[in-house]
Amino acid sequence: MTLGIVIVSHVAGLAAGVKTLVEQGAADVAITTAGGTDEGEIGTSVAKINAAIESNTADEVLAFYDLGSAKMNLSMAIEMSPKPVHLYDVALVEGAYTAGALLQAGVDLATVQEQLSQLKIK
Amino acid sequence: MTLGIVIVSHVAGLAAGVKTLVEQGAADVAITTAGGTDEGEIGTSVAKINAAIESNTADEVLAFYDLGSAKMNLSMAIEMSPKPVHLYDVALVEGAYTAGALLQAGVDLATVQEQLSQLKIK
Amino acid sequence: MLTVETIAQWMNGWTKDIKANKGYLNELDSVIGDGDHGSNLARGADAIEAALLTAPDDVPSTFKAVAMAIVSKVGGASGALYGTAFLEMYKESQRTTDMVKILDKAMKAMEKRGDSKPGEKTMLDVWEPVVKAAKRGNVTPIVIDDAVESTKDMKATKGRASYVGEKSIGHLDPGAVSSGYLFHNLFEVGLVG
Amino acid sequence: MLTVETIAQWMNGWTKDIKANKGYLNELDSVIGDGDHGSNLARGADAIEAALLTAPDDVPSTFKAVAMAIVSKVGGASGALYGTAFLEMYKESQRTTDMVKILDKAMKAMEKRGDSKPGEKTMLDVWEPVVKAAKRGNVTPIVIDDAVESTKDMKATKGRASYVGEKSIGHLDPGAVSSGYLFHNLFEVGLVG
Ligand SMILES: Nc1ncnc2c1ncn2[C@@H]1O[C@H](COP(=O)(O)OP(=O)(O)O)[C@@H](O)[C@H]1O
Ligand SMILES: Nc1ncnc2c1ncn2[C@@H]1O[C@H](COP(=O)(O)OP(=O)(O)O)[C@@H](O)[C@H]1O
Ligand SMILES: [Mg+2]
Ligand SMILES: [Mg+2]
Ligand SMILES: [Mg+2]
Ligand SMILES: [Mg+2]
Repeated sequence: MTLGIVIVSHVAGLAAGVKTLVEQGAADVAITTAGGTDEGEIGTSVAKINAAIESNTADEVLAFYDLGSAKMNLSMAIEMSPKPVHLYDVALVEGAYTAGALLQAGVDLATVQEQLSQLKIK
Repeated sequence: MTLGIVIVSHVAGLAAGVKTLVEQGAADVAITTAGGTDEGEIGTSVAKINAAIESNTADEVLAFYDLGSAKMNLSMAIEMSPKPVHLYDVALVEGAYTAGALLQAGVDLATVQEQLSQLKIK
Repeated sequence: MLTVETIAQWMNGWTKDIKANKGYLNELDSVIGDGDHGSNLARGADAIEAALLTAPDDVPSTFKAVAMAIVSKVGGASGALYGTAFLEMYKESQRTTDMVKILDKAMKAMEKRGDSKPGEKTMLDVWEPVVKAAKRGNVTPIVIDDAVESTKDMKATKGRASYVGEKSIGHLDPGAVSSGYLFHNLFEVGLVG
Repeated sequence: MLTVETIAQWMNGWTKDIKANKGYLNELDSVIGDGDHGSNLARGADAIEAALLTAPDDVPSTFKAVAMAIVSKVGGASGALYGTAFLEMYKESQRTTDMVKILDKAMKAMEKRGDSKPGEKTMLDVWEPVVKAAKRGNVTPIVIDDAVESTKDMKATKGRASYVGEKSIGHLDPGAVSSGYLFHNLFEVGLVG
């Protein structure tokens, strides 16, 4: 079973930027993003989130988001997705970086979650 | 005395994306960014951070960063800056958004800091 | 009676109100949020109108068409919440034609989606008293307006307005206002009373 | 003796080692960090060499030129830390020519900059024992190598490696290795012993 990361943000550039940052410490972890609305405006899109989950090559994904409205669209996408998605109410950038570094180092999901629990702020 | 926001990230797009997100809830707050190295690579630049602090039209700024190495370059820039800079070890995106929304609503620095203290994760 | 036609009438009234008040909703949202509630819903309103141009087959498909239009076009918290509400109406309307039961289920789904309950200065502060009144059969325009107005003195603890805390007091919640439009139109087509 | 020339010699030895081991430093960093320590320092090495092409006026200006080259070109944690160290050397060398005192001040400035102390699997785990040995006058290549090697079994609690926690154990710290090069060259030009 492989674990990947999905980044959801209201802003496409923010989501892409987090991916770039996390990749530095997680070269072999599959990371996909969903940023902005379908029209490229600020907001989130269930369709884009679905695509980020499905196109992620990992078997299961850890999902991170910026603000509460992104979480709601993420939770809608999760209900529609056949792939297991773990959703974390943690700091977006720091949480995703932590998860990426730990997955790259080969630790298991339980250990990742334990570390993430210290970044819970939402 | 006006208060502004400075965003420092290893990735230029991430810094710009945070600014875009925060601006949504803080249309009248001065926000400047420093992302990437002088060569446009991943990393941070004291010169860019200095420029972000100086070019910010506010009298004092609240600074947010992504990872520890950005904090070190930020602290070097702060030592060189004549402008007062408040540095927060909080979640980057969520901290900057919180500060922006509160400054937009006209609250004072002490109240902003009290809210930010709940987002301390570094 | 709950039919494809009455739902379409309801929706047409709502989308007209949203579009007519797009600037006002944005303004309300710009005070305690990010200023896009009107624009978000106006995109959704266009999509709803387009989706209902050709009449759906039955009541559940009508709700589903509305839900899909909202989910794919609105983009903000309100898109997820109204989208969830209409998706739940789609599901529940396969079991019953009792609008009050359908509304009650929709509201519960919204509360779950938003991890929220009445009193947090959101659209739920309109849904809760109106659905309660609908159960007793005494929905009136005044009941709806009072519910919208009640959000003014509340302190937001959910959504973007929660970031400004105390400063949210004294301003109407934009989502409460748009839900007010929703229920005024529902009342006018006679689906609650 | 601490002169513009001996510093230049010291720096030339260091920048050569950095550039010769750029790939190795990146490799070490890719295991517990983000894989750029060699590339970061190689950029700094080029800048240091360029800055020292024309000899600075005096010892403090030499340290300052090195500091500025590092600060403006390295970009990572190591840039801030080595930059801070050489800035402190610039300041302290205006007061004394005692290299041991200068190193001690530089180390303290680095600890402050990194909010870090020895034992956290960083370059400070090389600085601390080497500066201590320098105070006693018994720096040897073995003292330096042992210090570098000591980081292998440590668990990182500062810097990027701290993100992988336990998994950092068993690997050398890249910054410790590059600081090892720094001190080997300092020893070779005879500025510590
Ligand atoms: N967690 C929540 N629970 C219930 N309602 C919410 C929640 N978050 C936001 N809302 C409602 O959504 C409205 C804002 O919608 P909108 O501006 O379109 O989305 P966004 O906040 O993402 O910009 C608020 O006025 C409030 O009524
Ligand atoms: N807080 C700190 N205190 C002391 N040394 C640190 C700290 N953070 C990082 N380092 C040192 O910096 C080295 C990494 O440098 P480098 O890879 O160039 O920067 P970055 O981590 O920003 O990519 C680490 O191996 C460690 O020796
Ligand atoms: Mg809004
Ligand atoms: Mg919005
Ligand atoms: Mg590195
Ligand atoms: Mg780096």
